[in-house]
Amino acid sequence: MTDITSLRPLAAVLVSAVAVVPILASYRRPNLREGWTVLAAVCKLGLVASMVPAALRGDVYVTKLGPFVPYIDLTLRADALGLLFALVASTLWLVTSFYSIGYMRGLDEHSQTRYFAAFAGSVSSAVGVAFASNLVVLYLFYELLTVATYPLVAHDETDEARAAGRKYLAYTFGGGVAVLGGTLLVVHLAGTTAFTAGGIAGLANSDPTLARVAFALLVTGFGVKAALMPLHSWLPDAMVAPTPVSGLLHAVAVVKSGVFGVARVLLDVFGIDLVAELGVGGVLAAVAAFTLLTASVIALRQDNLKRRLAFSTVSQLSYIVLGIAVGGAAALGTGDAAKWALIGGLLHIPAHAFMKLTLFFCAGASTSRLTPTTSRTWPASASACPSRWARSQSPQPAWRASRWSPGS
Amino acid sequence: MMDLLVSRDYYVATFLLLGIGTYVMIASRNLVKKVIGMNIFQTGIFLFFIAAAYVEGGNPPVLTMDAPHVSPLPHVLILTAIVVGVALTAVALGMVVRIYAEYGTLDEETLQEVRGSE
Amino acid sequence: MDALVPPFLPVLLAAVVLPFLGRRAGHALGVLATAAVVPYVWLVAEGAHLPVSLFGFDAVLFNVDPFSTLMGVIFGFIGAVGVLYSYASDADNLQTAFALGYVGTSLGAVFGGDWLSLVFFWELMAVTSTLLVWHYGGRAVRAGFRYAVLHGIGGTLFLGAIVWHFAETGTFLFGSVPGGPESVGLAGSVAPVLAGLGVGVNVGFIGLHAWLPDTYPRPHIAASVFLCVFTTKTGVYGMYRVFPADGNVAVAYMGGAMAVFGAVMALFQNDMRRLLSYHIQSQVGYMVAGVGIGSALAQAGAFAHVFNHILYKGLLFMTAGVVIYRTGEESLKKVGGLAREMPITAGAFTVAALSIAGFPGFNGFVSKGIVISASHYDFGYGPFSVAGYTSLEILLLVGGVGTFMSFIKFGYYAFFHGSYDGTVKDANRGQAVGMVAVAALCVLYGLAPDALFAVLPFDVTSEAVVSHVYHTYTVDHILEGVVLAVAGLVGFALVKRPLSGVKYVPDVDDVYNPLTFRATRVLVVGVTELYAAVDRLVVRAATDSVAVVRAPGAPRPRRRRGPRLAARGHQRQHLPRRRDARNRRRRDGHPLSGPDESGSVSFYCRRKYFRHG
Amino acid sequence: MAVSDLAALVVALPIFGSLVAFLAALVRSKSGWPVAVAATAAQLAVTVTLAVRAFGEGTITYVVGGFEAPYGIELVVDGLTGTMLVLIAAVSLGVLAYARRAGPRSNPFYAVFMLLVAGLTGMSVTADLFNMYVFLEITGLSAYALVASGDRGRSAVAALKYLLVGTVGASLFLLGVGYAYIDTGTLNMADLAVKLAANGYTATLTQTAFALIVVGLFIKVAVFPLHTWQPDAYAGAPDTVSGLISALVSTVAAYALLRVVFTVFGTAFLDANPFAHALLVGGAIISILLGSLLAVSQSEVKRMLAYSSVSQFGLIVAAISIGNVTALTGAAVHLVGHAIMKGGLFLTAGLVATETGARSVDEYEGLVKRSPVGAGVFGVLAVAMVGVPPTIGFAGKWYIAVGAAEAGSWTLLAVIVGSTLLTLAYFARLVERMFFREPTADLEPAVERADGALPDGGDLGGSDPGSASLGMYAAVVAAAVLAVALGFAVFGYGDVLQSTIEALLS
Repeated sequence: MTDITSLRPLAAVLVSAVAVVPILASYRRPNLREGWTVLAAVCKLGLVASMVPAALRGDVYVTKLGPFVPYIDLTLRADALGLLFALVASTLWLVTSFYSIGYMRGLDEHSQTRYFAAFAGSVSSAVGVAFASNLVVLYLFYELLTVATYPLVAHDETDEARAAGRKYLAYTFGGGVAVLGGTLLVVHLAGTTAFTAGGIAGLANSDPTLARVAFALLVTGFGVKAALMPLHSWLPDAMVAPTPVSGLLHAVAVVKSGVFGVARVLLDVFGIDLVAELGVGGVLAAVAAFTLLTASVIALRQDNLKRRLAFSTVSQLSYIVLGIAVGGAAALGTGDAAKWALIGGLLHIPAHAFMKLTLFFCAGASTSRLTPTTSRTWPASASACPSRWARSQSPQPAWRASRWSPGS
Repeated sequence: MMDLLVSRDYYVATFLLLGIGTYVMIASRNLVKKVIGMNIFQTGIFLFFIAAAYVEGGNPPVLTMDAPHVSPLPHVLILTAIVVGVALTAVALGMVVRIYAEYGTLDEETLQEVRGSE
Repeated sequence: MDALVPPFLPVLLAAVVLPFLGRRAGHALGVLATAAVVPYVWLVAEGAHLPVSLFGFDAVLFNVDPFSTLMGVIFGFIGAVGVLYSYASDADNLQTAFALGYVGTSLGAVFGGDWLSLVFFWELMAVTSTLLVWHYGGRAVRAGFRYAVLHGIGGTLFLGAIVWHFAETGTFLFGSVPGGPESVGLAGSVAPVLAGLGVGVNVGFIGLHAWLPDTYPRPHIAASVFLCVFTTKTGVYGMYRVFPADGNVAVAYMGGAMAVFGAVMALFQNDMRRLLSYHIQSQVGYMVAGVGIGSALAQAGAFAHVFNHILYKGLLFMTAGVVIYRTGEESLKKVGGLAREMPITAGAFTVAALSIAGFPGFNGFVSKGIVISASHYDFGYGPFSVAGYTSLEILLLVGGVGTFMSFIKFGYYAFFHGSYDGTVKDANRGQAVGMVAVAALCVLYGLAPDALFAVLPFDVTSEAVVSHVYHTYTVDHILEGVVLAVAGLVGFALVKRPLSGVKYVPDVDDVYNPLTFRATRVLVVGVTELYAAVDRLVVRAATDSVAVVRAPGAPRPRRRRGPRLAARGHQRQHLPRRRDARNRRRRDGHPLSGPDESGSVSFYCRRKYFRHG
Repeated sequence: MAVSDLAALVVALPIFGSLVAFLAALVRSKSGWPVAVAATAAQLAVTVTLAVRAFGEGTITYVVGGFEAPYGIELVVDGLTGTMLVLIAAVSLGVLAYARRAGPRSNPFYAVFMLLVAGLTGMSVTADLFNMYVFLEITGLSAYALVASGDRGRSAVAALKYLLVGTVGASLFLLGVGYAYIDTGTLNMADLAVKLAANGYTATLTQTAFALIVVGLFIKVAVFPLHTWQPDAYAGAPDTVSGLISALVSTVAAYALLRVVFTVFGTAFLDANPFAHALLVGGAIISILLGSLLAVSQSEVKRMLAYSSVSQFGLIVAAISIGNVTALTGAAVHLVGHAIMKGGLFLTAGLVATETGARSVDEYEGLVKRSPVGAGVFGVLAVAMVGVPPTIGFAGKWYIAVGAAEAGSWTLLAVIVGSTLLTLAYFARLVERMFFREPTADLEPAVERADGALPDGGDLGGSDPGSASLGMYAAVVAAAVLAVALGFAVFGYGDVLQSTIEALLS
């Protein structure tokens, strides 16, 4: 594995951040504004995709920007794990851009400029999360992601939306604080936070209690965005956001950045061997399993379509976390089990992204054409809008028929 | 105990002045009296420095006089401090004048009432 | 042996293309694709296999051994007949596409050379078959949902067993595949139990069987023909894969019990397809018993029975379908005397009924005989053996009597009893071709059992292979068949009158459907309410502490809802008209305030949940 | 002119500027602003030169009047001082750009303004405790006068309160200096350090001196519960003045605290006296927590910002109490960062009030539609204050927190890290109102000028009363840009500052 010094990771992160400026500037000309969005999305996808061949070869693109704070370099690395996430996010951004344009215009929404600008910023941060080379840079983009997505959550400017926005900020910044605390502890214990395959060596020799605390803080912090119970409650509320936001950000970019953070912590900060040694993987797995089941049960009772999808997201995200955690818990066990669990968990990142985005798009399409978003009214929608109904059925055929009834 | 207090009579006076000054500043409702309290407080400090400079049986710190001299430096310092104090008092009184012109009262509580409707 | 094409591939391709073709061309393609499977799998040499990598694991998509060949041949054949029948029965292209998807995934399951691809296609079968049921709409939807849930549970159990197996052995491959593990079957102590239950759903273990009579009578008549073939038979195949070596006593007895239970329940039914559905359970009981016994003879018998059963049960559903197609009636009570009106159908039915009942000269007689003889020679006496008959054997014989009785009932009421008012056309040409072809095979295999033996995995006529060489037509056997038939006739004559008074016989799903419903409701409501309570508590604590900080000592309203709503109303005045309308719309969409609150539909939305913030 | 002479020049220059501004008024009535700008620009040039030298070649020492230390007054410029000097000059220049339109536009204002700069600069460069007191009082006096320069009675009341409390603070400081002097007979900081060490750190006189000086400076820094003057003063002062004093006065006082604690008393003193350490830690924690909580409960924006300062200076006191290289670097970074952010916020609040008349939290509803630049800058600065990376707000917090971790002060670490949420609590309210609500009330743009007549037509912006000048926009936008951009410069800065801090701690 060789490092290729290149500006590509940086450019991939920045292209949409830079696009915020022309998007804001052309607020009077919607066509041009949306043009910028699409252009940035295409460029971003191109840049990210251009790094894939190297990743498949096992090479890594690195952008070094010098030191940032003590112990920490401001470096971006597009390794395979990061590229996976970035590729998913940027591909879906392009798709969502078109969808957003139709959605926002279809509903004649207000503040479209703010919407598109914040969207571009969010995607930038998400890719930044993907390419972060150490915990501090990860934290940097993690927080920026919060800031950039907040306007999207509160977009509606109703009481409900504002309340959701407040809750969103409180939860995610709370998570950020935990991440910061954990990062500081890692710095203290290991003297570095650079992601290292197999874990940072310094951590293994440090005080196990402090290491556990650091792990708990980091996982709690990232767990907020990964919507691990009981830290998930912002996610269903955030569904007041416009549907493309719920689709791309709250099913893909934001929540996955939390999951991705958990993955980084387990794989590249502590390393699965140390996680197993500290005995924390099992705890995390238990929490994930609990979330997995409970969220599904709660989802059954949600009549608002997007809320139901949100709880489904909570549940599915826990699959990913569960996979990673089991990988950590089983590291000392036999054979390939840990490897398979990890692969399964990580594979679920793109898999869930595509599934859930499609579902949200269908929900949104029905919102923009039909009025209510409760699932009980959907049989009617099905006849009014059959192709959408069918599409929304196909990824998860059983979602709708969620009622048992005696006899028939 | 008494001996100690008597032998440190300047210091006792210093802290009495500090106490009185603080009390006046806090307890007095009249703004001018508060300024006066501040002055008393400062005076206490001046006294403290001067007292510190005193040497038993010392002469004024003039070269023609015999040793021991009292320490000259605190005197110099306190001269400066007094100037500062005067300036402060002037500024404070200026403000008091403006407050009176604006609200027509110098009573703290009345002032609060008047300003409550601002 | 390179460049193997797994047989499911063309079928699934045909399924994908089919909706875009014309009806005639599409169905022709379907027939072609499925029919081509028969010679193809027949000709591919045993031992051929196609190793691939599925999700990064070693897998074998095309694994040819005698068992899978047998399944492939019969699946292909019945698939082709089914498509033809669909065409003749006015099924639309989409339904046939789903059906072909179902056929394709079933082929994938039986040709998989490893657990992973087996369960992969297993789950897909559940999906495609559910779609096939749903496509019909109406009452089929609910039933399809219950079907999907139950198969989801079964599939999950099976999946769990396989994962357990993987954890034990580190590979998914079957023991018989090159590169596979040394042991056959599922390793470990838990995996076989899980798999037994999971597969048990598919084969209709008593207690897990209620989906069968629930689902199969409801969809389109052509769909029923497909449904009756693939799921349960793949289940038998799966059961064999789980217990390949020595069988399993419990499974064997379960098979026996199923044979009796299904036949008895069938006797009570008046809905034609429901009656046939119970018979699937009964017949599958013979196969399961064969697999459970586990000897070469028993396994050969089981698979012979699979082969035959597919023929005659497909035929039965076709005839029942034709009756429904022509009369529009589903209940035996509403039809009668059709033999005169529909001679071909009646003839086909008679052949099929005699086959399923195991009357000498028909194919059912051959395969059922093998299983019964295996239960006699290869199995312990068990708890209630009588006069040299083993317990299992007795169960299977009793099941045979029940089968006779119920088919006499079917035939009597549908075709011979009374007369039909008005005229009814017989089966159309396509239906007739399908039925006659299958009926001919039933007779052929009955009269020339050697043709059947040729496809079996074990040669039942060779002493080197089986413990007891099987001879089809011995005096004992024929006598046995005739006695069963007579017993059936007598029995039917005895119970005919009381039977006609029976309205409805409850089954296990009358217990577990409401139970599941209530339990789910309790669980869901409990969890969500608990969660909501905690959430309310937290939110209130947060708002209160903010209020305390902001205005210490000020009285705080405990309920925030009133003022909030007022505030919202207040704010609306300032909003531009457009957003105002949207807000109202959103609010109206809320379960609390919408007109659909009247609540005939579901319990999920009676109350307000999680509204805060 | 030798480099060391520049150290004297930085003090003299603003005093001179102040005089010129005052005198020039006798000749020409509108001369204050250009004079102040010229003087401040020159000041900036000099301070930058000094800082570069200080960082490059080490500490610069200047002896006033040729009296060698410890007898004469010594001026010392090390890296930390250089930082403060540049900060003071730069912020002053920015505020001047803003003040051109925002007023108060009298020549005495500019004279006092320059005097304040002189006082602050003096506090920074001096190495003599009593001299520091004098500059402290000069700073105080000019600050009181500036606060009172608002044309409303409220300014006068606030200024008087500020004066009374501030004088007590300065007096306590002086008292502490007196104790130290009695103890050692010297006022030079370096000399004091040596002699205090010789006397032993547990001597009652030393302890008393420490307590008095620290409490005195706590008042100036506005550490809870000695902060009471601050909200009134910041809220009552004209916008320009609140921007200036919020950015500099407490900052320099905190710098003085740092200087006194480490140069005079030293870490060994803190180690020997747990109570001293507890005083700092306690002040820090209480300030961080209660300052934020009080900020949340404010309805007026400027008061909220003032309480926010209480909380932020708690962080700096925390850094001082930790007392290792990383934490003190963090303190320096956060002093600079807070000055830029908080000054920018106050100026933005003024800008917003000028444009829309909004001054209370509720009036900020829907601000983005009425004052997009104001709302945008406010948003960026709020985010920076919260400490979202990569802004300077994050950098300072990070250094301090790392310092806390290095020192193993877990309680402090938790409070510091948690302060993010507290800060968020009060800024989120505003941000939400600015961007996600419709404006409710119609407000008249505030016209804060003595005369109703239009200002001189030569201004760059439009001439209607509700408009802000280019200078105002430039100042606030520059603050926002710096708040973000400086985050990237921090590491380099921390690197060059390291030797200074190490020297300070040795």
